[in-house]
Amino acid sequence: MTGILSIPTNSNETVEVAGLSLSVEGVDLRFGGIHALRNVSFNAKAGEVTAVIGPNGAGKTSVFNTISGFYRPNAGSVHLGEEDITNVAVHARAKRGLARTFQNIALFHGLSVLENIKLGGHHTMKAGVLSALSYSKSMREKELALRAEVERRVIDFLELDHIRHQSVDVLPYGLQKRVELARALAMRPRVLMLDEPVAGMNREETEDMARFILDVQEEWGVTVLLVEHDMGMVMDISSHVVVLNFGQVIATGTPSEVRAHSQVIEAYLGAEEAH
Amino acid sequence: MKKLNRRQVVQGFSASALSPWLAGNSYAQSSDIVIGAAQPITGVFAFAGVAMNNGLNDFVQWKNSKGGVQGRKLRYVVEDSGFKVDQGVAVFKKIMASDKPNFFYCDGTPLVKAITRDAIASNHVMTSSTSLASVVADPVNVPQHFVPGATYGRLHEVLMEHIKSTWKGADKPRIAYVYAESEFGMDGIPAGKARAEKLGLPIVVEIVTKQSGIDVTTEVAKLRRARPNIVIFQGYISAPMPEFIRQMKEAGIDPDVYGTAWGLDKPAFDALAKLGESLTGVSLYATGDDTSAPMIKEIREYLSKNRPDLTHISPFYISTWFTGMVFAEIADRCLKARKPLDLPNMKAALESIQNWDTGGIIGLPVDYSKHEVLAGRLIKYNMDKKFMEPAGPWIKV
Amino acid sequence: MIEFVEYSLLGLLSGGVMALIALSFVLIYKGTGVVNFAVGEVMMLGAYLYYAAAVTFELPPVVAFLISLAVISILAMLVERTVLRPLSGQPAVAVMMATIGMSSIMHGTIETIWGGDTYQPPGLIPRTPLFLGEILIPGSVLGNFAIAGILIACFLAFFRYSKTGIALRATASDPVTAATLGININFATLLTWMLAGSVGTVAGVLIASSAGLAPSLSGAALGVFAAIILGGMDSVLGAIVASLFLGWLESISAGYLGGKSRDVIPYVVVLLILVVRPYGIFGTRTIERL
Amino acid sequence: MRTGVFYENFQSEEQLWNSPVKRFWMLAFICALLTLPFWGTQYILAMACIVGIHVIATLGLNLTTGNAGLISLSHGAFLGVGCYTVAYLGKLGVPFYVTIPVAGIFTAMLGVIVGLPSLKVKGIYLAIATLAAHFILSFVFREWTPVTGGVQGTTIPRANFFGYELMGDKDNFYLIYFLAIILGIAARNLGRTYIGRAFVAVRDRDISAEILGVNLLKTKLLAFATGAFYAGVAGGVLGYFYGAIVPDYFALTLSIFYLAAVIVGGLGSVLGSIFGALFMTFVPEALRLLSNASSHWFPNAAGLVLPMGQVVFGLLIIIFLVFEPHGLTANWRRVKRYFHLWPFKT
Repeated sequence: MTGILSIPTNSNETVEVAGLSLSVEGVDLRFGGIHALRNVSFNAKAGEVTAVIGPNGAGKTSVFNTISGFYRPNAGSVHLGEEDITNVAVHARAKRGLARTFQNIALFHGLSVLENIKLGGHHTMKAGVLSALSYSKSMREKELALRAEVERRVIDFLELDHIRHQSVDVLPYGLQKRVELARALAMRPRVLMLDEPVAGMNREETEDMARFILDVQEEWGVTVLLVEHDMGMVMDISSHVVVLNFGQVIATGTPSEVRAHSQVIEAYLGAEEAH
Repeated sequence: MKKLNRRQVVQGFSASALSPWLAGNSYAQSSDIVIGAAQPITGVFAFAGVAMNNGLNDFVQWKNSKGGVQGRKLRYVVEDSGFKVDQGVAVFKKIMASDKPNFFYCDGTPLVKAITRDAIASNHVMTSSTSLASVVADPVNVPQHFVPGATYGRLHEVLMEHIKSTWKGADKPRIAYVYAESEFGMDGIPAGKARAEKLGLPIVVEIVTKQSGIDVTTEVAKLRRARPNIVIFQGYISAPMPEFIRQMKEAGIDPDVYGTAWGLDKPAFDALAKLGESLTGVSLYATGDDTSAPMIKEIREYLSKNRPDLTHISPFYISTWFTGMVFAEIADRCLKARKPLDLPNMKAALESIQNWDTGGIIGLPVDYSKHEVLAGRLIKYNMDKKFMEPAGPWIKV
Repeated sequence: MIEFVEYSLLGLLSGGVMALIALSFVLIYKGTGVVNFAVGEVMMLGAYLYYAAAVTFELPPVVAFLISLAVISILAMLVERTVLRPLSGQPAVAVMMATIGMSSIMHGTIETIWGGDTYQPPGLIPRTPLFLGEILIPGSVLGNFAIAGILIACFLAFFRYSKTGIALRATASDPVTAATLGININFATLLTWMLAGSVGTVAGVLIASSAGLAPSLSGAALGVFAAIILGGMDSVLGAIVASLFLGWLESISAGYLGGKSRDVIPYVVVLLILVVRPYGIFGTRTIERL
Repeated sequence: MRTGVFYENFQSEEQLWNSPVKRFWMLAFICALLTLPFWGTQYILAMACIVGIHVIATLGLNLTTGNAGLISLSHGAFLGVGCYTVAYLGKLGVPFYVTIPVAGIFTAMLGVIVGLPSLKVKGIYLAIATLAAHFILSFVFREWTPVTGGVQGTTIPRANFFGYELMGDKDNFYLIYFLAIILGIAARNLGRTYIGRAFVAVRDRDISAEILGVNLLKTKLLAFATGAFYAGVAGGVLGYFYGAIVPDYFALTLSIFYLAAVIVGGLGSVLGSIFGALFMTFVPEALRLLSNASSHWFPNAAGLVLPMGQVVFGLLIIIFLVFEPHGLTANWRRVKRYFHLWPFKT
């Protein structure tokens, strides 16, 4: 529990949430006949940006879903920091600092931008249904604390003030992506998983997003794990790259190392032909 | 365009939602004797409700044409209850507020139970209803209420007496009870069984079906196995009786078929007649075709003038007409004695009714001290004349 | 023992009609994804139309039957066009309520036109009871089962072999691909509704000819939801098997526990099934995607 | 004309009625309501009571189905559970201020059990699971005669407040609307807390919600429990209002009535629940009154006109689904927006 956060009043204090390392070890994932992931292992170092790349259908999102716990691996394990979270309930992983965005935006259309972002803070709330029904003093304080926290740390930071009360489905694509990021940040992430954060964005939006990601990583020391097709961006911001193909890790290393890797080039060219 | 439509539509409905406040109350004249009613003109009992509504309405017209009660006119205020308790209660409250009725007619046991408290509290209304349930024939807990005839229990006792007296067979009759899982089906059964036991009549099987018995194959099989020579149906209007009969005929057994009260109306005896089965049963009242009863003659005359198209007089019609007669009698006795029409007086008046001549609607002198009539009469379907006719004397229990 | 056999037989046989109703439901669900809570009223309306044609207009039963089929199909078509198409893509509750709304409309209309009385429509086929030693299978049960059986067989054949049937199956499993393959989706949807409507009508006429025709008829369809869940909403075979099983179960419980337990026992079973196999015995699990 | 409202801090914005105008109207409305027994006729009073009961029940269903998106066809049966609980305890001499909460809690517990399938199945499968629950409950109502009085039904002794009997509708009116207002505000509160947000999240995309840290098991069961609690309370006051009840009252049509009210009013909105309950109670009543009036001029019109009630009921549902998916609340907002800037912008 990062105590300082829950006291929004002294907002001048900047909070450091130490990023955690995330390691995937020998993960194997099957759907009936399909062998989605074969013995996938990699390690995202604490406080650094790690990218998972690979051609379509390489299994990038499957890796994310396995880490989130949406898929249960047939073999292997997922470690968050020291802890083995392979069998931790899906919703319980948020509390441990595992936050993510989704490839095809998963905002809740019944909620406003602000409420969507607040939902990120769900796991930090504890009041019970009775105080919720009565909106008791403690409940009100908790809600206000949450509001203050997301306003200060997320909404200002991602420059979403002007659309706070809008409903999400009227927002342009780029903004929706940003709201998703905001929601993930509201989860007090220690590991932030971004599934194609700039997919379908124009140059400008992409640069904004890249800037935000780096700021998050630098200011909060959060570990960032991202899946992305935009090679330029990947190479710019990530310190470590994992390349997947047909559900297997074919290369890992620094951007420059990976760029030079023969199998990678082949995989991509092959993929290109396939297109 | 579409938007416009939507607006119009929705606003249209919003407007109609307001109308209960706009709908004006009917005039109230203190001199009238007001009979209020919540009739099931729609819903599952519509077939009965329409007849009941006509019956009570026609009685009021007829009585007024004969000069009313002690020179005071009767006024009938009715609304549809849809045989729903909440709707019925709303109707009751509405009429109580707008017309301060002296009498109120309910659509069944649930409504009677639901309004009893208010009725007693108001202290100015006597109630009756279609219900023949024993729970509402209770001078202590439901003091403001009376049953327009015999309760189901009484009817089944009469039936058992009749069977006992008419059974010709060498060995005892094998009686089967088939009834619906509903108040109408179940209320009279215990009394009937008790009487049967007292008379030494064996009940060989009891079969309960759902009220709307869509599929009763297994039940019939069960009945067939008991090989009854008397089958008593209770709580059905028609279905599933025909299917029971058909399958028993297919199985080559042909018991006598009995019913009671509402189960003896046109739907039932027509359906069974088609199968060559003539229905017999205990009726509350003289049938609409009974020529011996003067009051039935009056009804026929009235109808020939005012409802020439109406050929069959259902027991529901006669029931409410009779209820009207009792209302009028109560009012008459109070007014004769120069007493105001409040609950204690009216209750006393009701209980003072003894050997009252109902013009043959009930063949015996009527005694209302128990808030119900302790008599019934056997009637049987006449295949060639195509109506129910007397099949025995009035029996008192 | 002999009792048990008789009850079992009667149950299984009367399951045939329920299978028809279930089929009518599953057809629509598979074909259009609509959960049709109006299945009972469709059935009832069909029966009333048949009665009107056969008795009021004194047409021969078969002609009357065909007419009622035609009318029901047209109505089904209209409903699909005016109500369900605008609602496509709406949440499940919306579509469900729309069908409930339709059922209410049909019920009201029927009461307005025919009132609450019970009518006795002529049977489609003569009743001939069947004696197996001590066991008697009543004519109605036998006839209903025969017709239901034949009809269902025809449908299965239609879906397996005929070009249209295969097209419908294709549309059901993957509309988009089907469309790209040149199948007219709208036509497929309409056809589905018409087929389902006519199956319902047959069921309605069969039930009415033995149980009599009254507004309570629609209640017969309530039990079918149990069968559908049991078999799996998207499995024709499942619906049939489940219906027969539930028919048997109802009969046994009616025989030994009394008629009032008829409609509760099946649902107890359903709840248990739901806990063990959420998507029914034959149903396909819907795979969640992120 | 109202100018915009400005907030100095989040607190003032997060308030329930966050502008003086809203507070004023709320107050005015409640005053008008509480004085109704003094200006309304006995009939209006009775209708108001019935509406109040429906409002409480609809609020509950709107939490389960409207907010959390869990379709429930056993809501009507839940009212029955509440009603019979009150009847049973009332006969034992337990006062209403105990029986009603107990009825609510007991029904809520039952709701949890009925909600259990919601962990495995969704949408229509869940709807039919709750349908099963409905049939089982109504079977119990009919058969468990010692407690429920069987098909004959049972009676509920009058509510007794320290020796003072709540007899007339006036007393019941205040009981009903006290609860209705409390529970209305409670539902509103729930909606603006993390639990309310979780409900909506589960409705919109439950898998994503889970990954974002929402405990599906807890949330879904909670949605069922709260909905059932409201139903239990509504059933309780229903019992005290009618004083007698039969199992037929809690038919499937009752659940459908409430679903319709939720749809017509507006999914997931407290105001919607109120509008819905009002509308669905008054439209058939209005129809009835109209045909009554008409029957003055042409007798026997009733027999023909009245079954149309069902038709209108069905039409309402469909019309709102097709033309006004957000229910009456949407119209209400339109009206408000209009007056907000009136007379400068029309």
